[in-house]
Amino acid sequence: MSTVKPLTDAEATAVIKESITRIVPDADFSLVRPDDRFRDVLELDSLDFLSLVELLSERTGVRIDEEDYPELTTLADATRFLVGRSMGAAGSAP
Amino acid sequence: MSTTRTRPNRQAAHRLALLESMLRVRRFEERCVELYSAARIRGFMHLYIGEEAVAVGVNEALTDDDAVVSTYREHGHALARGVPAEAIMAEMFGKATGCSHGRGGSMHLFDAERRFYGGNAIVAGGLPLAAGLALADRMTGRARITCCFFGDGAFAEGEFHETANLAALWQLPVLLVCENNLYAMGTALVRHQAQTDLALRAAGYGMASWAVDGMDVLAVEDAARRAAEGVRAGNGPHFLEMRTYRFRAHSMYDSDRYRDKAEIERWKERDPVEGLARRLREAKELSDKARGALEDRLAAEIDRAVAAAESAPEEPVEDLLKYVTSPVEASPP
Amino acid sequence: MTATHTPDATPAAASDRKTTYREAMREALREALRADDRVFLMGEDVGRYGGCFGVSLGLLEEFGPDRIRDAPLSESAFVGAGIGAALAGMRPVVEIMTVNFSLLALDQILNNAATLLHMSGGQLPVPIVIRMTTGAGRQLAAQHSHSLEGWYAHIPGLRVLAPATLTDARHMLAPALADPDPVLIFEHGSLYNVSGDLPADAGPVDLDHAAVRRPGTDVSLITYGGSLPKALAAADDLANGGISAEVVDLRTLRPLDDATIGDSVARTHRAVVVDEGWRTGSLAAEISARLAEQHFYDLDAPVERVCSAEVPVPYARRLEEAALPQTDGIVAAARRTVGEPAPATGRPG
Amino acid sequence: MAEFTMPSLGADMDEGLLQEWLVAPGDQVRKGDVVAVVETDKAAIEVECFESGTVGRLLVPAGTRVPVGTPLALIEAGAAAGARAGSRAPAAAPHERPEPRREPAREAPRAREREPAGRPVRTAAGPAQPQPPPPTPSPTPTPTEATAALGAGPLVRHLAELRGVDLTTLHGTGAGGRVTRADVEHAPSPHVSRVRSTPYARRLAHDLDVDLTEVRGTGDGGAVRAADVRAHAGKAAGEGERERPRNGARRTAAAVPAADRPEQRTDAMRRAIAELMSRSKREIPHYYLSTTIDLTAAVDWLRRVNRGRPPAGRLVPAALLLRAAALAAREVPSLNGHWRDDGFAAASEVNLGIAVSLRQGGLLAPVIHDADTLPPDALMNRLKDLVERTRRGRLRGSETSGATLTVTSLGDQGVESVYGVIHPPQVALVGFGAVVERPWAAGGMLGVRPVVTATLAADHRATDGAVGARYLTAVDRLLRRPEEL
Repeated sequence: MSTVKPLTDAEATAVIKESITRIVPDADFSLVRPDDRFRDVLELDSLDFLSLVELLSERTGVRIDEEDYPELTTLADATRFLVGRSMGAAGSAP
Repeated sequence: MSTTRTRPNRQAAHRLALLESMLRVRRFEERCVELYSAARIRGFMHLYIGEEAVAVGVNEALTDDDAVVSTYREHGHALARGVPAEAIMAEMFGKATGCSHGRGGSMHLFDAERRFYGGNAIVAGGLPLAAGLALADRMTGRARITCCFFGDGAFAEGEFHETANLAALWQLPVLLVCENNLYAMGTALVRHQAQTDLALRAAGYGMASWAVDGMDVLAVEDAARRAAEGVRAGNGPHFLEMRTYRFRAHSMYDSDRYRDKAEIERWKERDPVEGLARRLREAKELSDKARGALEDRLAAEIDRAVAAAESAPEEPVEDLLKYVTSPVEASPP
Repeated sequence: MTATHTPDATPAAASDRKTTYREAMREALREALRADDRVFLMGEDVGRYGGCFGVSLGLLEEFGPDRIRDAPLSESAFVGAGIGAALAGMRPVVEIMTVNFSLLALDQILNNAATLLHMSGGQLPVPIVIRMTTGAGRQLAAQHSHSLEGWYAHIPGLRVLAPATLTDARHMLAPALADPDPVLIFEHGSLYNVSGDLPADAGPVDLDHAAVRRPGTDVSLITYGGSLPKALAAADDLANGGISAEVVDLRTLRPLDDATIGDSVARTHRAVVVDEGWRTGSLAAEISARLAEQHFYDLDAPVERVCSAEVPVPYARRLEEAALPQTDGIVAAARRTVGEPAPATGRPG
Repeated sequence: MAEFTMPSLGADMDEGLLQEWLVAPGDQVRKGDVVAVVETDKAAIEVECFESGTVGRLLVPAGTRVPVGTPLALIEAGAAAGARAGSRAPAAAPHERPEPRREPAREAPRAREREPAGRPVRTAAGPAQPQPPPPTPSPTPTPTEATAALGAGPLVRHLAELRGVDLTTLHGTGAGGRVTRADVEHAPSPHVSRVRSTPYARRLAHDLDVDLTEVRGTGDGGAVRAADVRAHAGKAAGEGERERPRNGARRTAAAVPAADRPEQRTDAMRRAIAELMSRSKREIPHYYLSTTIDLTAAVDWLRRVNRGRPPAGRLVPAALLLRAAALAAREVPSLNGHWRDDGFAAASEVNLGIAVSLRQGGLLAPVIHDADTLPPDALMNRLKDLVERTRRGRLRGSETSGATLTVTSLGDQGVESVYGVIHPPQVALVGFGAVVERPWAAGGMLGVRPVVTATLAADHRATDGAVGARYLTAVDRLLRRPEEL
């Protein structure tokens, strides 16, 4: 398991957007408001979403279970989730 | 020389047959020399010229049921045994119709049907085989014998002595015929054996052994018959030391530096083929005309063998791996 | 190496019997001698002595001196005689005391047994079975301990077997005798005393196929003969460490069963070849080469070999043990293939 | 002399656009070499030749649309081996050749050493100075000494691009300092050569389209092992997308006029879909069935399986749906096959066409061959790989044809059911809608359960409704016992 570094809101949002861009190269974030369901707006199908989970988990070290998927519905939710999870994991590290 | 004139079965026809058989070997091998020189035959080729009386004479003592194990100088043994000249020539041409389907060449002639077990190019390597063939007959109670040819060189090998002991120990029906041509390749007998009386030494294993004039086919036949009789009678192995000489080099060509030319010429005076022919002529059993007709017949036979070998098909390369293991469904006799 | 790891030591079915490798071999001989008059056993001290390793004990009494035939110390002559007898229609079983002594008969085995069929253009098959003891582990030093079966496996025309289990000891002889061509059977000296249950329902062994003695997923331990128990013990050790080792028993060293070996490695992607022969030019080398030729793209780690040290087998126990493949060495090699270092504490010796 | 012809890359392909030549006259090719890129109505596909030899005349210039079977180039047999040994070297001095592009692209490394003394020879120090590659692959560039030095034909440049080798850093060993195929193959490649990996890992990386340079090796000496590739596999999909613009840009610069390609592709695809769907509706009397399936067991099973797995190893419901669709097709073979010459021919294998929508619009149905033989994990891997490469335009020829039954799933677009149009000559199309929670009565109790609506559009010439019903029933039954899938 890679080490988890606590993320700031800005870092988390950046990671999310970057990851989405790797899946949808021409993703236009000007169309996605923080509380939009970005999966619908950017037309991420289930495979794309799984790729996103992989990327987020890989790049942040945060563990993302299937139960957590609902937390990744909007950019705001996802940011909150990543920040919270990264703090928790880092805090518990020795 | 021989004392066999009084033997009852020495009919003229038989003597003529012996001559024809020896002459076939002689003429066949002379043709082989030409073909080898023309590169039609390749590999090692060891000629029997000068020793024909041994193969032909011994064969007279064998039945079709008996087995023969031979050496790499075995054209004479094979021809005397009845392996067709065509099959031998084709084998030396490496053709599919050869008696070993082109796998053996000059040194490895085989004919299972005639119980001719080769064609063994490891000096003394055939001796244990012969013991085994004889052992099988012994164990199954079959009244047949195995004749094994080998040279004086083999007498220096452990396999000879192991086999002589084993055969005598188990009283195996095997006739051991040592063709003592005085040279193990280029090494003279006196230079490779401490005791050169080979028959005497073989007798030390407790088997009947004696020396024979290997240049006299009638003497050879006579000795072979007596020995084979003893073997068949259950008296265990018999050993015959055939004192003979090869007129040509060990292998196809060698420099013959190890022999005196005068020695070769002396032995040629005792040429087994011409010796018998002379006696038949003197006894008015062979006219010049008959001799000429015989020569013509043999030449035609050999011509046919060469022509057949020339036109025979090659073994296909796709069959390269054939005969390494038996085909799955086949089972040995 | 102890008798505790025998692959046949599975819980016994009602009709299974307790036996030893030696007895299983003897039973196979007895069965063959009873079944076919053409079969006879020949070798040094196979009769009155009962066999150097006791395999033929009691057979003389049942079958008589003609068929349980004591031979003089003339390996070349009696092996050659066996070949001759086979040519003449018999089904000889020739016993050579050890593989080292077989070198005295090498001429007959190579130049005649393996060659006659081919040289004669298919006219002379040689249905002989030659049994001999192989291998080290009993402090017999350098002239009674070598594993030269790999040399024989080099020779086309021969079939080379290495029964490693009770079942194979019991059931390889019949198909070997049914083979029209020469078959060499190598019995590892350390196996004779192995005991276990002989399954009642076992039939003739399929000589064309290797056997997977233990399935696994992470690494294939490919071995035969006396090294099989060591490989199985290694697989146990590895399992304790979470590594699932498959153990492939070659059984037939020639012709090699490429398919079974390859299938195993294609599954596990890693191979350790365990061979008591010397490493250089060994069977292990042959198998490694074939894996490289045929399964290069299946390999997830370099092929490992566990072979004997390149030294004539020494007498002293510690030295001999050090010279031979041992369970720890197999475990370590297997761990290297899966990328795990060996644990600090290993099993002794 | 053999002809390399426009290949048929699909049952419905009548013509193809020769988008790019990857070889030039005089190049040595071996059977199986990729020699050109052909754009069909659906995708750009790298096509291989089936002869070994020397490329002769190119009969059709890049950018031309020709019918299937049209000869595109001549391949002269037999010279490939010899040329590899450098036998052609003496003839290849650039000053004798006004058209370097017509020279063999693949000279043996030592070719220069064999040239007769006194013949002007370009040394590596001379012409192989770092130079930008020729800006376009137009068949007749003006050969300056500098470009001749690089002298890389399209095949060599293609190879270099695949391997990530920068041609300008190579010293050409071909005649006149040309960069040869061997040079590229021997060059340290950031993609391939420098990565220490096991053969199996390399194979796996190729199969999963993973770039080995981006995989962290955990083996001996940092060697990449199969497990490392697998761990990386999911991520690779995303990275492929990231790299696409770069590769795309290079390819565009090197290969086709940049201006109209995407639009052209989209237009062509639209045309193809229009034609195919019109034909379907014109010729095939469709009938439709639907059923709603309780996915409680399937969803539970997926949750259990996915728990503890890293994201890369997880399954999505689509994998199970495909699995069920494939197995049901095996059970009801009269829906799996083709309508040909007024009769139905059942297929012996189940090759599922998977409808994949493209981001820029349009639709492709790449094929998972023998889908019924793949367990869910394998199916999932194939699905990810296929969808990813479909969207990158990197399908292999075999993946664009041979479907025996097509599955479409519009669930991700949020709709509950989809009644599709059959792809001729297939005789059925299976549709899955979104997995949604709905009130559901079972055993007299009402509860909320995840359900999916499965539909079937089938060809009434081949089957009747009862057969279709049997198929959907089978899908239902299979999905209720996911552990047996």
